[in-house]
Amino acid sequence: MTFLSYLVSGLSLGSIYAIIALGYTMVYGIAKMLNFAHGDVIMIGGYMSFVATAHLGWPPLASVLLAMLVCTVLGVVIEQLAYKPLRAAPSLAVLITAIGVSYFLQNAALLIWSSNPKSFTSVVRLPSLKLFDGQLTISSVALVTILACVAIIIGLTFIISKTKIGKAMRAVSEDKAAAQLMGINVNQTISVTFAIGSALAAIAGVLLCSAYPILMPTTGAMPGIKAFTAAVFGGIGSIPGAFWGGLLLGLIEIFGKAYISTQLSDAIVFSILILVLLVRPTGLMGRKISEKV
Amino acid sequence: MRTTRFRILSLVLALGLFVLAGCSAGPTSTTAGTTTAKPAAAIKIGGIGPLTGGAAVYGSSVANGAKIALEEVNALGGLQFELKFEDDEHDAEKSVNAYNSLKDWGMQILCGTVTTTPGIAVSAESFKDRIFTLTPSASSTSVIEGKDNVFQMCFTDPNQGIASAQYIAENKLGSKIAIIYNNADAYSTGIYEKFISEAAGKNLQVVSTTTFTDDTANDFNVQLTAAKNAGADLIFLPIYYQPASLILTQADAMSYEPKFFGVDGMDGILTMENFNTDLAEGVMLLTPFAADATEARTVAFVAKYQAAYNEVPNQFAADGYDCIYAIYEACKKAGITADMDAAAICDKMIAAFTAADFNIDGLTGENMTWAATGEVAKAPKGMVIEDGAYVGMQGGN
Amino acid sequence: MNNLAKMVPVPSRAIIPERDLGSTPILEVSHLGISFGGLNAVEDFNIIVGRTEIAGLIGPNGAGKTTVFNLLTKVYQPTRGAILLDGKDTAGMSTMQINQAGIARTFQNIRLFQALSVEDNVKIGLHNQFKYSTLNAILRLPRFWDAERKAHDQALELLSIFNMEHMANDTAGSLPYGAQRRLEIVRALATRPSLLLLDEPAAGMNPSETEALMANIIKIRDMFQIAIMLIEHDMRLVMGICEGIAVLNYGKIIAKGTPEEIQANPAVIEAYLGQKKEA
Amino acid sequence: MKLTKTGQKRLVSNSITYGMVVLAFILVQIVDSTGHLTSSLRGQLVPICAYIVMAVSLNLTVGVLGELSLGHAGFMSLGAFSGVIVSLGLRDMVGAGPLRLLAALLVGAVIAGLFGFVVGVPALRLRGDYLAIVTLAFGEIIKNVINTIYVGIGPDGLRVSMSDQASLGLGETGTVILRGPMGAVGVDKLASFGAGIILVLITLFIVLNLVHSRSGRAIMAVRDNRIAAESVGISITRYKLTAFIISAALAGAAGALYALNYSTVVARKFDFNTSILVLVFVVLGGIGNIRGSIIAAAVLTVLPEMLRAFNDYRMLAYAIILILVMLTSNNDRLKQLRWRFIARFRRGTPQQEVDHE
Repeated sequence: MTFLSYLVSGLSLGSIYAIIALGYTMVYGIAKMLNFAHGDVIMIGGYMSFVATAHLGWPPLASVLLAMLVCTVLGVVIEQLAYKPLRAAPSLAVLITAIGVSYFLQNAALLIWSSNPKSFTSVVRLPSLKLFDGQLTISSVALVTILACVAIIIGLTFIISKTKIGKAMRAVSEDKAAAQLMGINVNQTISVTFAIGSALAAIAGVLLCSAYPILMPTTGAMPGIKAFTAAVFGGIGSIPGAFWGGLLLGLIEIFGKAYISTQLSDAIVFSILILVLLVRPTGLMGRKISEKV
Repeated sequence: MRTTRFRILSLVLALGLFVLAGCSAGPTSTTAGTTTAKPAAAIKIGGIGPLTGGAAVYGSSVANGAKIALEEVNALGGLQFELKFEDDEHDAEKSVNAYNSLKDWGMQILCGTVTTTPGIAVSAESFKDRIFTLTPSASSTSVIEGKDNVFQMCFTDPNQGIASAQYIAENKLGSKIAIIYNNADAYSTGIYEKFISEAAGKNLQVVSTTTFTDDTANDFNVQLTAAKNAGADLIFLPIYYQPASLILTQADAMSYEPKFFGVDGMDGILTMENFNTDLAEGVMLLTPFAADATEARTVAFVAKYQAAYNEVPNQFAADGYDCIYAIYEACKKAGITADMDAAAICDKMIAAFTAADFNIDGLTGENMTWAATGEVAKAPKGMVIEDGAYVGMQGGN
Repeated sequence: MNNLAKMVPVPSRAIIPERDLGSTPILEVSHLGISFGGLNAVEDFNIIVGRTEIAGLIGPNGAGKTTVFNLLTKVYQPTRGAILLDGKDTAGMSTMQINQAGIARTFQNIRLFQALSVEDNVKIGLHNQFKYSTLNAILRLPRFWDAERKAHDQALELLSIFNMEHMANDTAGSLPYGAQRRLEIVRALATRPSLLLLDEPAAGMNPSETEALMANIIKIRDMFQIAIMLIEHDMRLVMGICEGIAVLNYGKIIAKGTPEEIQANPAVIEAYLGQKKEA
Repeated sequence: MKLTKTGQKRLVSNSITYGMVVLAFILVQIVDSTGHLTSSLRGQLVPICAYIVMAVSLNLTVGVLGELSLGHAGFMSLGAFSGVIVSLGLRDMVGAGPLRLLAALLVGAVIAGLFGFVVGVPALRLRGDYLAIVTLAFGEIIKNVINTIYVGIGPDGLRVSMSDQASLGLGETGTVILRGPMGAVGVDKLASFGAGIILVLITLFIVLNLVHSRSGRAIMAVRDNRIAAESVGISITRYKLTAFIISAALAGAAGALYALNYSTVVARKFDFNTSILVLVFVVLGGIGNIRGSIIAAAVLTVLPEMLRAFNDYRMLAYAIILILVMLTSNNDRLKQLRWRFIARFRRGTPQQEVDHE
């Protein structure tokens, strides 16, 4: 029974990591950049939903939509202002810029919403699910999170494989120059990717704050790093990789805490990550890098 | 690329110099970090604490509380103070930088630092420089150890750990105790260590000890399940209120209802914006300050604070407020004037603080006195949360 | 030129036996093969190269010529077959060990150390000729100075083969295309190989440059007394200097022989004509 | 030895680099002796030196070896804590501060170098972002583990525990050096600006000499073209490891210098953000450009202090400056403008401005 409850916690935490990791991995797959500001977009999404429900009295679903809208716009604006001019620049330059954007968002949030933590009211307002005569309690947020994650991965897979923009995304991620020759608008495709990634970040932000209801300007930082880890774990650039990487990371974190040590849970998570990468150098689902000689 | 970066660097340098020029030319006291610059004869008090980063809430609260006290004191028309509060991002290096920058400004008395690790680094410097230091909330004994010029406004961590264990034992609050603490935090670990050694002497049975770090402070299901499985009927939380609020929420979600016992870091949980105070029902804590106490001094402070910052003050704000008053009283007693140098002030202030007849009534305690070690003596109040408000616990001292 | 005399005696062409039939061949490859994802890229590749032979490997695009080079230098580990270098089995060797054992190569798409100077590129080729430890380097002990001086002299000597000494301080990436190809050959030579593999050395060169290259390839063989195997599309070069030629199509050798024999071979003609039709 | 043209240029360039550091030291001494040095700047001198060593050593990994490391602070941490343990452990035996500092720096470097080897052997098999994530993970593991370690000196030598202070069993006479999350407390402030400058010079000596040697060329060959490097008989693993270990060891020395400048040091200080901070120095100073790293580390350490006048907007301003600098330095139109500007002054040698990145 305890095991099952850990399993649910792990899946729920893992689902959040997975949704964030999807944003990382999509942007990486297409723009070949590590968007370290992604975690902070999550935080902005959380604040938006918070402001809508707690200050404006909006219903939960409307607040989620507002968060998605704001984050989408924010993601595209960041891309246009900060990343687009650097398309030809070395990747480290883009990385540093992304870190600059991350600092900017955190400190802007600090000025707007102050450093006082806000208590987030869960957008899922259903009672917990009680199983086995109440021995196992599953919170509704955990269930919604897991379901949302599965829905997102299905939806995303559909978009990528079936729609026109999805095909454009795949083409751009394979070969930017060739895609351009085939008449694909590369800049637009990258913008759309940022938009989708940021909308996902908003959902992740709302779910993160619903499951762990505390909101601070630094809320997104650590989940951001963990999700980045998850994305690499699964094989960066791969969408199913981000999904499985996120889930596994969440499970390892919870089970590591439960059965090995709460003190060393981070060390356990990261050690397993290193071990996995040693066995599979490009992550669980990553494509093998082959060099043309 | 070589030459490229050079131009860039000169650009950065130029920007930096521009900023520097801007700061020396413009008035330094118009921005938020500095208040109430009196034209003449003001004693310069420096403040240091985190205003940005993850610990910003503590620093901002102290700064805000101190500012309110400063305005009140200056309005009395006697001694005049000027306060400059610098950010240290809860980092020892940045804190020493802030301290040095305050020295350049001409700081005569230091009200800082807010957090422990920077406090240890800075108090070593202020001890060497002979600048009187009163920390509002850096609670580790290492901050004051071996430094005659450093005093604390808050309890030391060991004190809290011992007091909590005694309180729980004397009032028979729980038979099986679980502890969840932050093993990456000096404050939390400090209290935990003393609690556990004191608990052994008091025959308290600790059945589960689990930890978390700042990086894993979101999911507490494992810790709570461990406590529940061990049959704990009381969970001791020597942690700050943000993770505590998560623990309460998650315990509720898993229908686990032990007693929760917190320390002063727990204060603030009721006033956290949008927090469902029902979850904190029955939570006990030892704290020197409660924002909804009915005593006149607190009521006035809370009203002023809310008017100025649109937030309910927490214990840190109260500590900051009390610090300024303690400094004010000591200055009056020691006959300190703005033209004295920091070292002279330091000796007089030490004498004043340790004098037998020096005691302060503040927001965080009545009749506070200081030992030569720098430790404060005041009584922690046992509080229990009932109907979303603190109520004094029966049997409390 | 007098510097060169120190390195190796320059023999006259006359003393080089036609296919040095008397001594053990430098390279003996038998039944070499590799599969990528079930597809046989190279199959049953057999070849023998004499100690001072200039051998040609030709064939239509995609025939697997570069794959053979990658197999010989262990960039790919062969799935089947054996490679004997100077009579010794090379199984289990890495690219690095192969080079130390005596095979050096150039690349079809030039792989120079673009950001470094021409001289440094050659010195990197001399890596295993003038050794000293990292500690020697950091502390600048006498051994460092001694080895660096020798490496410098030797690098300039090698560059002089192609009259490139004056470019020593230029950045490799800034050289014209042809010079980059020549630099790659110099770098490979610096490793003191007994077998030099040249992957399309004349690609992108005009006829007069190719002419000079042909002379230089022979000069290198004569000077260093080594075997050279080259992949090339320029038939004038191949037929002009190669003593033995192997023709590859779809990963298999379809013909072997002297230039004259190859030119007359109907299978070769068909392979080339067939390819032309497709193109 | 007769110098070649490249050799001469190198000598001049290296002399400028060394000279710059020595000059900065002399300048600070002069300003200090006339009483014009602000406390703020004086307080930052040692951390600046430590960050310069960090930046130069990370540049060895990122610029010269061409591998992205996001866990450089982990090595700094190892150096810091082993340095502190050594300096406190020797307190009763060795009286002289400089000697203890030297011992701390050496042990810090050796321990960090050792871990550089342990991490490097498996990690360097990976490439690009996968290597980066392993270094990141390593930094986090170090932080997490040091947070749970307690070290003390009792009558019978060093004692280590993973649970708590009490379990060290030191008794009355022992001193606790490392207290888990509280870190090391009561550290002697042995570091000085002079020692910092010497460490910077030694670092430069090591890195510059390494780069301009057989080993350095091999490392750069691995960076520029792995397959070509192998094809000329260079051992990829060996030279990757050489660079990585030297880089780690120097970071360890920097960590020891840094830690011995404050009376306390905690593991949390050396987290991901510190690794990123040093990476920012390297990128802004120019990847592979040692002198740029020195300047960037110094300027960007001082900059946030200068920005104190902005108060609440300080870190926001820092973020904006960071973004703007990256945008302007990578803007093609501005670049061309600059080339034209430079060409006017250096007519005749435009090919030297070839951009390698």
